[in-house]
Amino acid sequence: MSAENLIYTLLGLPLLASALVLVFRNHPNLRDGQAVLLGILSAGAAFQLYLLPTGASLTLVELAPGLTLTFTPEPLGKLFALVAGTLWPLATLYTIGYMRGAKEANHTRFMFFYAVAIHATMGIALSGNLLTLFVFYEMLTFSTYPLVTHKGDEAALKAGRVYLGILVASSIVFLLFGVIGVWAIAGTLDFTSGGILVGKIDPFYVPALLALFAFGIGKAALMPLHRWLPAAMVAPTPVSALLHAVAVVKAGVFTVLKVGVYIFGIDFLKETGGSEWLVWVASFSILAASIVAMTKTNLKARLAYSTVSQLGYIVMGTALATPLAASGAALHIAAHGAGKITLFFCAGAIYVAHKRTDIRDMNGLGRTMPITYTAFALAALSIMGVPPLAGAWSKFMLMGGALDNGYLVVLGVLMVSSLLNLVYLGEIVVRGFFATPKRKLKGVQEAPIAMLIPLSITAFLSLALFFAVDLFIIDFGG
Amino acid sequence: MLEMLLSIPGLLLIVGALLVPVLPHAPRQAYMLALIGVSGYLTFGIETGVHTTASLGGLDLILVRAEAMTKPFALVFHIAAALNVFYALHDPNKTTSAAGLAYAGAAIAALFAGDFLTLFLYWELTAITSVFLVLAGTSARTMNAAMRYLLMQVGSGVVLLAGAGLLWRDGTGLTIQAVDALTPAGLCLLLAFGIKAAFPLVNGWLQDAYPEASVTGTVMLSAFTTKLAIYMLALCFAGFTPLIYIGAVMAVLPVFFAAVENDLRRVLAYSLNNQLGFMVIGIGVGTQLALNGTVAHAFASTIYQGLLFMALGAVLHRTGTAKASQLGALAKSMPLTAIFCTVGALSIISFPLFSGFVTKSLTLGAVAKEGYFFVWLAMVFVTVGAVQHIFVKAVYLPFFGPAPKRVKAKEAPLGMLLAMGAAAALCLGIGVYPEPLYALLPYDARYEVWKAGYVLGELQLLFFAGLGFVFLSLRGVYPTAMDTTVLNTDYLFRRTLPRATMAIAGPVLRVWFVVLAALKRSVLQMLKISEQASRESGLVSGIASIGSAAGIFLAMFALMLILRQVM
Amino acid sequence: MAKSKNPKSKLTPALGLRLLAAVAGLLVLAEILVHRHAYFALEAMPLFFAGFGFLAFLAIILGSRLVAKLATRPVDYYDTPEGDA
Amino acid sequence: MMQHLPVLQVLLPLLAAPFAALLRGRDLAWGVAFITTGAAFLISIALFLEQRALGTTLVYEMGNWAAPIGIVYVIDAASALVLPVISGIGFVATLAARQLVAAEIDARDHALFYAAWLLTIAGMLGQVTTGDAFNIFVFLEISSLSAYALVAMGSGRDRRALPAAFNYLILGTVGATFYVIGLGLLYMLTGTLNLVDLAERLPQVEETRAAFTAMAFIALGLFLKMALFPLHFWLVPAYAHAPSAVTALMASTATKVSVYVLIRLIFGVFGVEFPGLADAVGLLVLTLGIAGAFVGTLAAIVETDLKKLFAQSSIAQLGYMAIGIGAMSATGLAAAFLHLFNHALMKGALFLAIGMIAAQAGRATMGTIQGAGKQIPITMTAILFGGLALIGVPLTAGFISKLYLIRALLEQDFWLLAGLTFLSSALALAYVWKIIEAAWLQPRPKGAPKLHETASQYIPAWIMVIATLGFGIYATPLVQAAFAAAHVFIPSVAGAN
Repeated sequence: MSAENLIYTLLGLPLLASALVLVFRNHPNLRDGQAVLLGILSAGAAFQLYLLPTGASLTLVELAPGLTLTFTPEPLGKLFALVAGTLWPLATLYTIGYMRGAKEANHTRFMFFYAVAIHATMGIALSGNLLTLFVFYEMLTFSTYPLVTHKGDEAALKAGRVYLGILVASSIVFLLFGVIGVWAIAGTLDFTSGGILVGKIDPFYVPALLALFAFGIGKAALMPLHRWLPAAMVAPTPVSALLHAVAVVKAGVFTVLKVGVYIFGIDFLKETGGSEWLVWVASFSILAASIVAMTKTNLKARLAYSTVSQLGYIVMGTALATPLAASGAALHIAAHGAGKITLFFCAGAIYVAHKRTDIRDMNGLGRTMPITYTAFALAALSIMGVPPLAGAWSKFMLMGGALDNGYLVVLGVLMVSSLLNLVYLGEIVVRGFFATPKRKLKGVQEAPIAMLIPLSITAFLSLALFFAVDLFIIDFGG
Repeated sequence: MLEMLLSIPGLLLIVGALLVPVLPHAPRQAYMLALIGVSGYLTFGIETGVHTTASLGGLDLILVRAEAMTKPFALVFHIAAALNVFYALHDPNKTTSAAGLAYAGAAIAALFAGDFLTLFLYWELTAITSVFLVLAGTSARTMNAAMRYLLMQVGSGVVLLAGAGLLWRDGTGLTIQAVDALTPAGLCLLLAFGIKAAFPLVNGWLQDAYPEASVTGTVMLSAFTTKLAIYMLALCFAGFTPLIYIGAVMAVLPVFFAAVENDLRRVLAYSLNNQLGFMVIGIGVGTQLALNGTVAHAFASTIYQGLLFMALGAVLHRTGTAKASQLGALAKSMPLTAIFCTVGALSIISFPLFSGFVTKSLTLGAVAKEGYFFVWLAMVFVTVGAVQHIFVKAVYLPFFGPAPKRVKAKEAPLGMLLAMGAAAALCLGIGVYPEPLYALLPYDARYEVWKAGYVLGELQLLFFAGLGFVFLSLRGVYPTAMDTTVLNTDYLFRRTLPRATMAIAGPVLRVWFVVLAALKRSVLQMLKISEQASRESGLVSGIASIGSAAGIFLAMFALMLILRQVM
Repeated sequence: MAKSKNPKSKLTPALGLRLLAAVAGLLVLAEILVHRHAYFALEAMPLFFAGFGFLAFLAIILGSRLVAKLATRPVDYYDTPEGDA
Repeated sequence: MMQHLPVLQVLLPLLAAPFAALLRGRDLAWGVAFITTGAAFLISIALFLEQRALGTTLVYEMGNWAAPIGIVYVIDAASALVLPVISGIGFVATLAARQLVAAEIDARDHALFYAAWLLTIAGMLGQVTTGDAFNIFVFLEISSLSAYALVAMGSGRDRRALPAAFNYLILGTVGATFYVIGLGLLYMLTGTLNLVDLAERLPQVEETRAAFTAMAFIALGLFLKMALFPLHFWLVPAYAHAPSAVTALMASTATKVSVYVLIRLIFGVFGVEFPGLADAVGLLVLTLGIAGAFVGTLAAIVETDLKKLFAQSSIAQLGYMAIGIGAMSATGLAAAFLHLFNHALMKGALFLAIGMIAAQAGRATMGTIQGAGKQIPITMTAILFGGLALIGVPLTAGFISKLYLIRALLEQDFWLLAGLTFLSSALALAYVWKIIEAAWLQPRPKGAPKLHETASQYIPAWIMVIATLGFGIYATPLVQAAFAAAHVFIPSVAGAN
């Protein structure tokens, strides 16, 4: 297929899936089966697109002179599309297992918005300019809201308020201004290698403009705009898994990275020092979120704060403004995606199989759920950056980027962060395998097979990605 | 794939360990021994030089490279691994077996790593596999101790990675070679190795975690991690003088701590620490003789230290305790164990004809030759210390001393006896006929230990130290061990660090909440003002009177005129 | 370090004690026959090792009392509410 | 026929008004209004297309008397852009008026209502087309007087409509008086009232204090008519208490026409180079514009009556147009024109939708719409889209105008001002969010009247919504037209689009 057709395919498959969900709403097996099937197709399409050379572009409409809705897959976007496209079918399969296992209601509505959210994510990944990205960014926010508030009770609605409030407000107040500002200054919004602001803006304003993006992209959960992420954990676990570990937050940091690389330009940021402040903010976010994570005993809350911390890495990769750090950040989108989705899958599996959410109640569960816990351990190691797991490479590259720029403190931050990860993720594994349970557990009691398969695959991906890393390193020049 | 498996030393054990949990007990032990045998055979044939390289992530990695020093370490690691299998014959714990095997494999692979990134991989792998051994312990504190252990081990790896990164930035490349310690990269690497070698201030994990592990776990732990660190220090920092003093401190200090400690496995952990100090001194001296001494000492101490851990482990296994205060007169019920243990003790106090004597003397001689008097004196002092806390406290009293209460015990299981017997034989063998070991050493430098004067001095030292014990015990002032918590450097992150974190985080959080509250207040205030102002009678939106409208008109008219004039 | 009232010779049986003393005596005598090569002046002193071994042992016990005073805490020290790391 | 279109544009509704007044059946009067506004809309479209096609100014000389002696109707790029707004809104509002008026106004008054309605529209169209400054005044008075009457007609349902209308009348008259005083001064100085002629003769007297005073009077009068803060106080009560149909019509058009007239006189007659203009008017308008944007938005945030809420929001939106004018550049003017156009669309949509709720429930407050999202989803969705457009979310028309407004400010390096402008517009999120939350996230209170919607009720609002979205998604021709309009007053610089 040509690149153009692949773009249509990737954007269209989730929409088709969402439509079919409605069509087959009275046939649960058909409804769910088609989503998995289309998901697998999308994974294939994403992979094919990833391997195609860059250069294709697809313009839907011109809003105003020079302002279009355009899709232009470039390496970074293709990588993100690949991540989202690959994890979608797995997450869908998992969702089926979870929703049936946990006996959640409103399955059709859930599946519908799930697919729409993937569509929005694909739109973000493939967007060719900031405007397109913004449109799909907002679409993602709104399409995930019904998922976050799926339970519909008081707590869910309250969390939904925080979710929508922070994401919408930050994007409207800061991000949109940034978008318009860039357009007014540069006359274009197209993602261009080397950036579009060089020579068009007084360097004095660069930090402020960057701030509009860093804090405008609430999905990147840079502290102190992170509150929506833990709040969104009221959602059923499949939502947390795909959306809040992968699609939504990754869309956020992806946007930050893309803006840094293709709007500001790495060299321009480095020259002007416009991103220096962001290095410190990201450092703070990385460490503070980890420390908060240690104080959480609810598994999903802990994972959520861990995500906040990990997102800091990717923002850091942007802020360091070196090609190596940017490559590391891009890789981390994939590496952390595979790792974190596994962790959330496991959290859901634990919930479905044993109805436990508090880490202190999970003593000895590892012996009962060996597959789940092994996957969890692998993913946790990947997040920590231990070889031979995917997270190691991205962390290496970020460290290299920090060294390139002489940010020794950042090196320290990354190191300490690894140790903090170890403390709060390691505890779960150790409790699972070695602590004595309060009540005796009998034999092996794993979650349904539909949940075990995806989490095993994603855990394996964490491992495989380490060895296949050369395929996923994006060269940002320099 | 298979070729790769066989060409990278240790990988066979790591990958092979994956099968261990699924095998039934007896075949499992045989399988593990076979793997170790094959691995040892393959490894021993590796000549000095670079053998296997790979490229990944844009980096050129050296997967297999042997140095002159590699072979003795690889050999003793294999020996230790094999002994561990025997020792654990009675123990059906699959996790410990698999983790132990992989741990040994990782340590062996790390010896052959040619660049710091490859090393980092195995470095972390040793950390992660070994923590399973700690976790196999059964006491209530095991889990926390294991977490602290893992934190230090992984922390060491992280610092190693940072050092590697700094080296890479400096353009020196990632190849493992001599490093200038006084650069940021060098300091990082020194710290990374130092943590695993239990340097002073970062030694806490060793005494903290090793005694918490299971009987078999502790034995496995004692062999690899610290020796690997010594090996790396020797490769990168040979001749870095400050190491001499670091080594001296780490040799001397544990002597006093070991004297207070009641848990005998912890006493052994302290003694392990001061043995490592000897090796670090050797590295710091850095002459060929000193390095030979370090390597030889590492070789011998791995075995005798293992033997001691095995023997006291056997005691723990049979009696359920390893507390000095609760043990005595065990020689009657566990005679073989007592004999083997005594051999280990004689080795560690470097009694002539035992392995410690022929290896430690190399380092001692090198130090003396270079004229470091006080360091030399410290080493002699530590030998007396070993007499006190190993020979007297850990071996003599439990096995031959008075029984505080009736201790009933059976002789150790066969597997343990086999392992201990083999280790004891090696101790004695090396002590009597050290030539094969000397032949393995990296350099040709020799030191004649069998000189009558030298042997005499050593014997005087040991016997009069023994008399010291007799003197004190006759006077009734030889201290009785009691259960206490001995503060160690792990205090730093068990107490100091949490306190410091709270001290910082507390005010930060308070400020943050104050800011948040202020923001919230000001927003509410603003809304209140605008609500008042936009009421029908309010300032900005009310139905203004005609008069006020005229006023505004006039004001604006005036304003325009003024602006016209001013601007 | 509570002193027990009656341990006096309990730690060392009489026979072993005598043996030890005998060997020690022999070793002192041997000093006359055997020449000890020394690197340091102090080392060359007669009966240096014997004296050092004895005194060092006493010093270690003395030092350990200091350690006992300064650095020991109740067994459950780390299990008290301030919490573990 | 074609060449008579400019005059037909005005004459048609003007003549239809008395005709409607004479008809007694209420449907008949509505029918006349409907057909007339429909025709006017078609005419304005035709004029727009013709002007865009020719690219020149179409001049219609009344009775073939050439200017400056005769009165001319002028269709240039600017008026061609504004005419369809007025006639289009007029048409859709008329469509909606059938239901709204039936619900809110005594059946006996319907004929008069539609007469005044048509007069208002005619007056506004006249202000836009005429090329004569005094003629503008005449049309201003025609539209204003009929508008006062229309507002007062809300008294049948809401007694407060009367004081609101009275206030509106007094202040509107004061504004008109200022305007006419300024005009008198100009006539004294130049001896002409034809706009083109005035522009030609003014440079000779531009240094005189009288010329500046004339400009100040004219500007002040029009500030009031366009409800620029702090001369906006007549607007909120008038809009809030007027019949819903009137609110929809007026909110979308009345102030816009004054903005247009202000631009035409200030830039078309005095010109950007006029001494003191940039300082006195530019700076003042910028300051007041931004102040108005904040005051209006904040007031809207705390307001609970939906009509008042969006009336307050209108003050903010007029602030943005003022900022566009105050930027004193072609881009600024284009932004003002764009926002004039777009704001008419979105406010039309909002007030038509709210009108439908108010017509049913008597009033439209936050309480009325609480939980209404499930009962009248289509209407509430229209309000949602209108709100999003007010915020300036991409793919709505509001985004396009915001885009060019910010660009106009950044072109002049007004970073802070751009930031403030953006912030105030983003604050619109607060009141839109308030509505979203009330309508969708809260349950319908027990005992609240059941709201319902039918196609005929929501179609007018949705016509505007679709236009809002349409001009948000495909705005290129509109942007070009807006720049053409701006270039009527400030000639194009090379490279600008």
